[in-house]
Amino acid sequence: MEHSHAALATVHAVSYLRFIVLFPLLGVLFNIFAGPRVGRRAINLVSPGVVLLSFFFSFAALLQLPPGGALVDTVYTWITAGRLQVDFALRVDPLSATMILIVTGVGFLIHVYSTGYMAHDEDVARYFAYLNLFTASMLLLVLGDNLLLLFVGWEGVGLCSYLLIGFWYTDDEKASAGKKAFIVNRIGDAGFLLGIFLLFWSLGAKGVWTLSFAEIQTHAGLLAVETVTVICLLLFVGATGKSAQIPLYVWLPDAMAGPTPVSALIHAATMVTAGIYMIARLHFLYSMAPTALAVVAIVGALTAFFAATIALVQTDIKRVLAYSTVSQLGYMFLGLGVGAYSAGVFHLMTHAFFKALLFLGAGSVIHAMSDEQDIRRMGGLKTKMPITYGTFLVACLAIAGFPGLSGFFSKDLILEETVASPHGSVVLWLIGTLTAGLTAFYMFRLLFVTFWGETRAPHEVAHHIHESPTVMTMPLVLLAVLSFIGGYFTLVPFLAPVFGGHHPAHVSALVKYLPTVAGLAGIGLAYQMYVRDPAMAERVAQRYAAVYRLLLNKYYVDELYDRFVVQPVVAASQWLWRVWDTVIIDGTVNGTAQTVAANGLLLRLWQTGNVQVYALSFLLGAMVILGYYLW
Amino acid sequence: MITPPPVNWLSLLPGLILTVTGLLILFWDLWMKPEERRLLAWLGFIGFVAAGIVSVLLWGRNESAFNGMLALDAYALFFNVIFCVVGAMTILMSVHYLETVEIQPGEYYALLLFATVGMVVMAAATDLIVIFLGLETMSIAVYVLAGMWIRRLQSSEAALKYFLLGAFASGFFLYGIALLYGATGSVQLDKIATAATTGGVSSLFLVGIALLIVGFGFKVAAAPFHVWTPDVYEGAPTTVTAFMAVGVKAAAFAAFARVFLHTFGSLHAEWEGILWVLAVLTMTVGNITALVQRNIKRMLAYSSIAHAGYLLIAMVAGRDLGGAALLYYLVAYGVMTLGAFGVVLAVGRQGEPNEEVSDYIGLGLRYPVLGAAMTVFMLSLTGVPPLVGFTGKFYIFSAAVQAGYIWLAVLGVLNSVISAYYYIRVVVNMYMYEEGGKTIEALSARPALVTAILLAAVATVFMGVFPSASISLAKESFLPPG
Amino acid sequence: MVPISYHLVLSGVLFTIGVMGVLLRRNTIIIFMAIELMLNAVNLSFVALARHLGSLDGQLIVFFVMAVAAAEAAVGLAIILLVFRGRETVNADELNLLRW
Amino acid sequence: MVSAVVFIPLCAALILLFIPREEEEITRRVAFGATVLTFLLSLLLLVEFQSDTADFQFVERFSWIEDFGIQYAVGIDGISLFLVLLTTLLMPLVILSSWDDIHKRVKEYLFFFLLLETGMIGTFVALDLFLFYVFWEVVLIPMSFLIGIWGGPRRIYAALKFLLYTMVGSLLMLVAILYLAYLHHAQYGTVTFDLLQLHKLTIPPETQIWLFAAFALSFAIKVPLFPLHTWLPDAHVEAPTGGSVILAGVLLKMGTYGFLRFAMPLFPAAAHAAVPVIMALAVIGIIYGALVAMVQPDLKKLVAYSSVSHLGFVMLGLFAFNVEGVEGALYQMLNHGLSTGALFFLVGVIYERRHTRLISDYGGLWKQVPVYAAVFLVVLLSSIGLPGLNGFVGEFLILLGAFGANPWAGVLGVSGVVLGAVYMLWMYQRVMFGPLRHVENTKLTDLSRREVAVFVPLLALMLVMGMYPKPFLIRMEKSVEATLARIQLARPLPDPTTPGVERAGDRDAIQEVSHSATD
Repeated sequence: MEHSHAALATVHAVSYLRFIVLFPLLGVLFNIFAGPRVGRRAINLVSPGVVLLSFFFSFAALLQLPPGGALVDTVYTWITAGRLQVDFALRVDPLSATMILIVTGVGFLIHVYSTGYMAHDEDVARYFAYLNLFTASMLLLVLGDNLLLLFVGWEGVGLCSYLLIGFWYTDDEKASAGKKAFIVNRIGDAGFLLGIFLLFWSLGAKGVWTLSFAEIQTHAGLLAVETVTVICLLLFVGATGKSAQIPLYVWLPDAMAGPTPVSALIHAATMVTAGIYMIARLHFLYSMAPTALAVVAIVGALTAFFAATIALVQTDIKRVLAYSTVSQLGYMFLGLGVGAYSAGVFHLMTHAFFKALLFLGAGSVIHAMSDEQDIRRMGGLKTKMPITYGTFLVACLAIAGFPGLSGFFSKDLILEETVASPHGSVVLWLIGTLTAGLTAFYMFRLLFVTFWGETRAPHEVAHHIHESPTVMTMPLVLLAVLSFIGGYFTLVPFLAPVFGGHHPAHVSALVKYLPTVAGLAGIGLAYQMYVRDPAMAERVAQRYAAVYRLLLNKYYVDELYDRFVVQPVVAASQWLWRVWDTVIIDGTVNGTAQTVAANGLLLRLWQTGNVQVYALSFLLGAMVILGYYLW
Repeated sequence: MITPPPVNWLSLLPGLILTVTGLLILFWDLWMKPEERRLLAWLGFIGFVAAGIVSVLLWGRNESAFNGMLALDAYALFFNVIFCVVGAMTILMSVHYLETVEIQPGEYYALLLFATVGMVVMAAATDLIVIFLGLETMSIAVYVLAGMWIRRLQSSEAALKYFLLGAFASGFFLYGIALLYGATGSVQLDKIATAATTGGVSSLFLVGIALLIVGFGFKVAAAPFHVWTPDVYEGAPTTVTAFMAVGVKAAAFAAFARVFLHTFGSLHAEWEGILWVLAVLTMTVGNITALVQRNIKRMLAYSSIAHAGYLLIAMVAGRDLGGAALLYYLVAYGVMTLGAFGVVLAVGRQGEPNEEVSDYIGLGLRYPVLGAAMTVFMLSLTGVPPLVGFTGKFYIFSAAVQAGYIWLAVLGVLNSVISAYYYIRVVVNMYMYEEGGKTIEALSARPALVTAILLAAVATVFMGVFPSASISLAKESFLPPG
Repeated sequence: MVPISYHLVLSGVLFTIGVMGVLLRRNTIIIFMAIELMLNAVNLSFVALARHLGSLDGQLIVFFVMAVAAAEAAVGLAIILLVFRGRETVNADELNLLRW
Repeated sequence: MVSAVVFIPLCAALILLFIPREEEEITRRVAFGATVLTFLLSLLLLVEFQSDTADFQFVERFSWIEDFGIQYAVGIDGISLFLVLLTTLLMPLVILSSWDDIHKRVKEYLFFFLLLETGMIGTFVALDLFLFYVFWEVVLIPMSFLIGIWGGPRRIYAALKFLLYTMVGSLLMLVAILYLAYLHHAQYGTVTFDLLQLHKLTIPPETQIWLFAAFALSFAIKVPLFPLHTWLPDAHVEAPTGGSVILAGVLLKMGTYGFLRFAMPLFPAAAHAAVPVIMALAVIGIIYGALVAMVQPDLKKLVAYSSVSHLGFVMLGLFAFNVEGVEGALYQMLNHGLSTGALFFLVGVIYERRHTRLISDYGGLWKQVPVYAAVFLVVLLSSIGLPGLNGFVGEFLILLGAFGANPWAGVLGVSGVVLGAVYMLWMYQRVMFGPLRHVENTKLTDLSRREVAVFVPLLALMLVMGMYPKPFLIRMEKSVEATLARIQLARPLPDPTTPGVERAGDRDAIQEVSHSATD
């Protein structure tokens, strides 16, 4: 378990960090204005090119990073209002260095892949504009030197995911998936905002008016534990929204409506990891609030298990991977929740590699199967798409935690820390291990059903299945290599200056090896059910029909949300508008006007036209006045 | 030989000029050929202008004449100018109108002049009986004027109603004078004032005041006594209605203010309660009933009742605050209402009189100048800045607030909102409806009427934006106490 | 010497009779006569008060009032005649062309 | 110089009268030229504005009606500077956009707009309460005409409702103004309506309450604050495009400006007492406006209710009584002017082509009119407060300030952020995404050159104000601090029961703020 207060890093002011964010933005401008006119070839060159440039600059920053220190590039003061002073400043320290390398590295590969994947889509300029904008926002998120800039990136990526999910906007269903993603994210962001406010004012109450990470870290001690707990929980709400944890994960499975490379980049490698990065960045707050950490761990573990169970029965290739991502994110939160911040970030990195690979592999399969996504109509692709199959196999082994590959190192590190760290507990470890088994099972189920056996695809689809072009397979291979060797770049020493020193956890052998055994068991079971005895899956499905249907319908969570959240809100607003606004408020307004007019009609009758009536009213008036005086 | 008493002729000069012009018109009319009738109008106009100029020249004098019966002071001269302007404008408006409604011009202009003489006397009178005399000369002349549109039955009915109720009211008024005479031993205003301050206020005195309020209430068309106004205003020829709405009302207020604000100034506590109630009643009845009116003349009648209500607020605000506000608002009200009636005249036609509010549909678009003028008058009557109506109301309400009658001001303000509806409805009809709408005679054929309207419009805007000149005039001319 | 209050009461009674006359009678001419009655009631009170106060003003005022009443009568009857010629009736109830 | 900005539009309006009716092109050019000239002049004001002093600049003062102590006094400070600029910016755009959609009675249309501009600018620069009231009322008439003559089917009802509703409030304010003048007379012997003199009045708290109530009612109707808002949707739906833009863009800000300039500094004790009520109404307004906007079938009504929600935010910021909240509110006023103004222009564009405002009549427009859809998207994102654009800066500061003053207000306010995204995106999807169902939509033409010219300045400003708000905030800082110092001095003893995380920290911050302001 790291002790949280590392010595304050020595800071070097530099001025080139801004270009890391600027290059993708230039790409965006190029695509918007020059894109439609300049033709596909230029776009395919420029868009990945800008991301590559950012990658080189990030790498340069990594090299120039002083040991245990940080690079800060203050561009200009953004907002000054009263006591709030926010600068547009970028910071690179070991944590953000890892993140920008992942984002630009994996991002670049995915950009290259996309040029192939979107080869015959005519709206490619708009696609790459969004993709570049996403990269820029993600880089801003991880490079932001204060909480507000992080939030700017946070919402920026939310916007890009909305745009990219709804990229093929002509289909209503895809457009509403994008809308759903944005709104659920916005709910999370609302919590995030509240966290920022509470942090700002509680620090302010102590006379410290700031939002920048460094100052927060130095003055964190001033805050009461209860306030810090509430702050951490609020920020965690934002994290659940962005990183798709219970209860705000519902948008991720629907986000598969977007193009596959988008899912690979946004919904596997980078955006969904924003929540983890945020908690890692504010680790000093979370370690001050044990209850908050416990909540993070529990939610993480539960989500991991919950999502894994759903993934068991999904038939759409991308949905399986989506739930797998939710589950793996659960693992990362579990890691963070037990105080093993570097383990969590390490798993984040390895996950980025193999999950991106899985998605791109799935993309190339869908591409080959002329947009067929249901695995029950696939099969036997092993021979026809060797490279995709090979890389897919490596990724499956990695995610299943097969010893030697990256997944094994990062996942097991988390599970070990769950037991060893004071914040951890054996129950969480048990859930983690069980989920490891489930993960292995559904990954290899996917592998066997899609690649092994004979093709169940209809004839005209089957006969022109072919391996994807090199521009798509080359990223697959690279990612496979990364997934393979990723495990050996254990980030723990590299991240030590950020999270404080770390002494390796020594645990019993059982704890160390049981997860691997569970993984292998999962693979075996999958092999048995889908290769040795294909009918077995059917039999199991019949025997536990109720459970099967429950899992297939994703525990009916979407329907519940719709019934208990969306419908009541819409009904309430209909009522508010129809009844409250028009009848009650407008009614009173028009009512007063009518009553005055009614009195007018009444008074008008006073003019009967008869002189003597007038004389009478005259007399009455006179008598009243006289009466007043005689008393 | 009885030496004629030293008569201060100067104090009578404006009245004399008017009387002489009236008589001249009557005689000249005898041997005039029908087509030369228009000249009479110009003679009358010159008479009014001359009297007006004389009053201005006499400015600054402060003498009493006919041993205390008449006063030649800024107050009287201020009102003289108002009456002459009103008279002149009425003549301008009626030059063409008389031909359409076949009224004998000769008698018409003479009666106008004699009525104005009555008003001048009322404004200058410092003796109750002289006020009564002025009141009666004016009223009798206006009774006849109201009935001169022989073609139309409503006109004679209006004259009858006005006559009967007028006489009835002056009965009460006279009874009030008698009781006051009994209580104070004199009818001279200054003697009454000293009697009020020195001696105790006997119940006879109070009843006298009450009856005076009733008499003035009728003339000023305050709430319970206003019932005659709509019928008479609708029935009478439009020019006479304008004359009545502005001239007669101003004269009534002149006497009312002189008697109550000066003579009974010290008894303010006695009568301010009654006037408070009267003011609220008048405003509210006037505004609310006007909402539902379809005939524009009747609507303007109720609007004049409502404005009488605002003027009563000025009265309630008392001498030092309300007096000047009253004078200023009278001028403002006069200008706006005359202008409005001018436009009503312009829209009226030989065939159907076009008096329904709905007849104004699409008018603003086809006759932009007329439309703009009417909009200015309507907005000013509502009290929208920067027009004179607003400055007038502002002056009155600030007087009321400073005198401590916050609620009166609030009620006055709410009434303005109600009034906004029916004034703006006319403007809405003129501009916001496209279909339908009547055509009216070419305006070029009626230069005099158009000049009157434009004069009124310019005055409404100018006095609103640069009111300081007229305000200081009003302040100066309101009689310093005693 | 008869106290002044008697005179005032008498003129009050006369005045009220006049007012009642105006309210109750149908014929406009009778109404006008009732108004004249009211004016005379006022004249009575003027004279009584003048004597009571020992000043001549009251007496003098009576003449003004009478003169005015005469003028009013002349004009009033002319108007009533005009109405009659137009409407063949002087009945107050029927004269309600102008209403609400 | 300020008077020039105020009265150039009026002179142009008068000049218009003399141009013959058929010469539409010349009338339009004259009007456009006048508004551009006013805009340039106001830019001059911006350039010469010193941001280091809180008191009024470019003050021009000469007596108007001495008897009442009324002066023609105009001047600008941090608070009113940008509102004037917003007005002078939107006007040329409105006239530019009316080139295409207004073809009947062009002369009157432009006349009323120029009159309106004078009224609006006058309201923002008036330092004399009487002058303020005159301009406040003057604005009503041209606006009612604009709605009444060039509006939609129910235009007359909407125009009359707008006029009478606002008039009730403003006339009650008149009585309060008169009472203030009387108080000044009672305490200092002279009657005056000058704002700075009236600041010196010591008004007992009970009278402050009803005076504040009268002012607050008038401004709340204009804002519009929750229960008094029903005139807004009618007025917006029926008003012509240009009318809606100005109505939403500027007229609503006169209410909030009134609160900040008059109601709060003149009656600080009452303002403090009213904080819970107004904050509650503001929060209700935010949520209510958003919810009702969600279910609107009519595009313009949706944007109208969104204005209710946005202005609810501004009120929340104003009554947080801390520098962040108030500056956020001021900033949000500008943002709302830009984003909602742009939204109404956008609605106007498709309304001119399809003559329907129902969302169901549209669908899948992106494919047909991509440039229009892109502009719509950027404006929409600015309206829901996406970081990087101007909406976010305003909303963030408001919620930050509100949270500091009363955490629960902050929490409920944040829900407005979510609801905002919901109704806007749902509308956007129904209009822009999905297949091209209606055949009429296939004939839609994309933005013309002139229409693009209208949107370019707005979009540019949205981006600049989002990325680099410092120049705006700096200029507001001093005036806001001075006003707040005035309000805080009359702050009742903060009883411990009221939640307010910032109580402790706030007091010392206020002390040094008030020192800087008063010395």
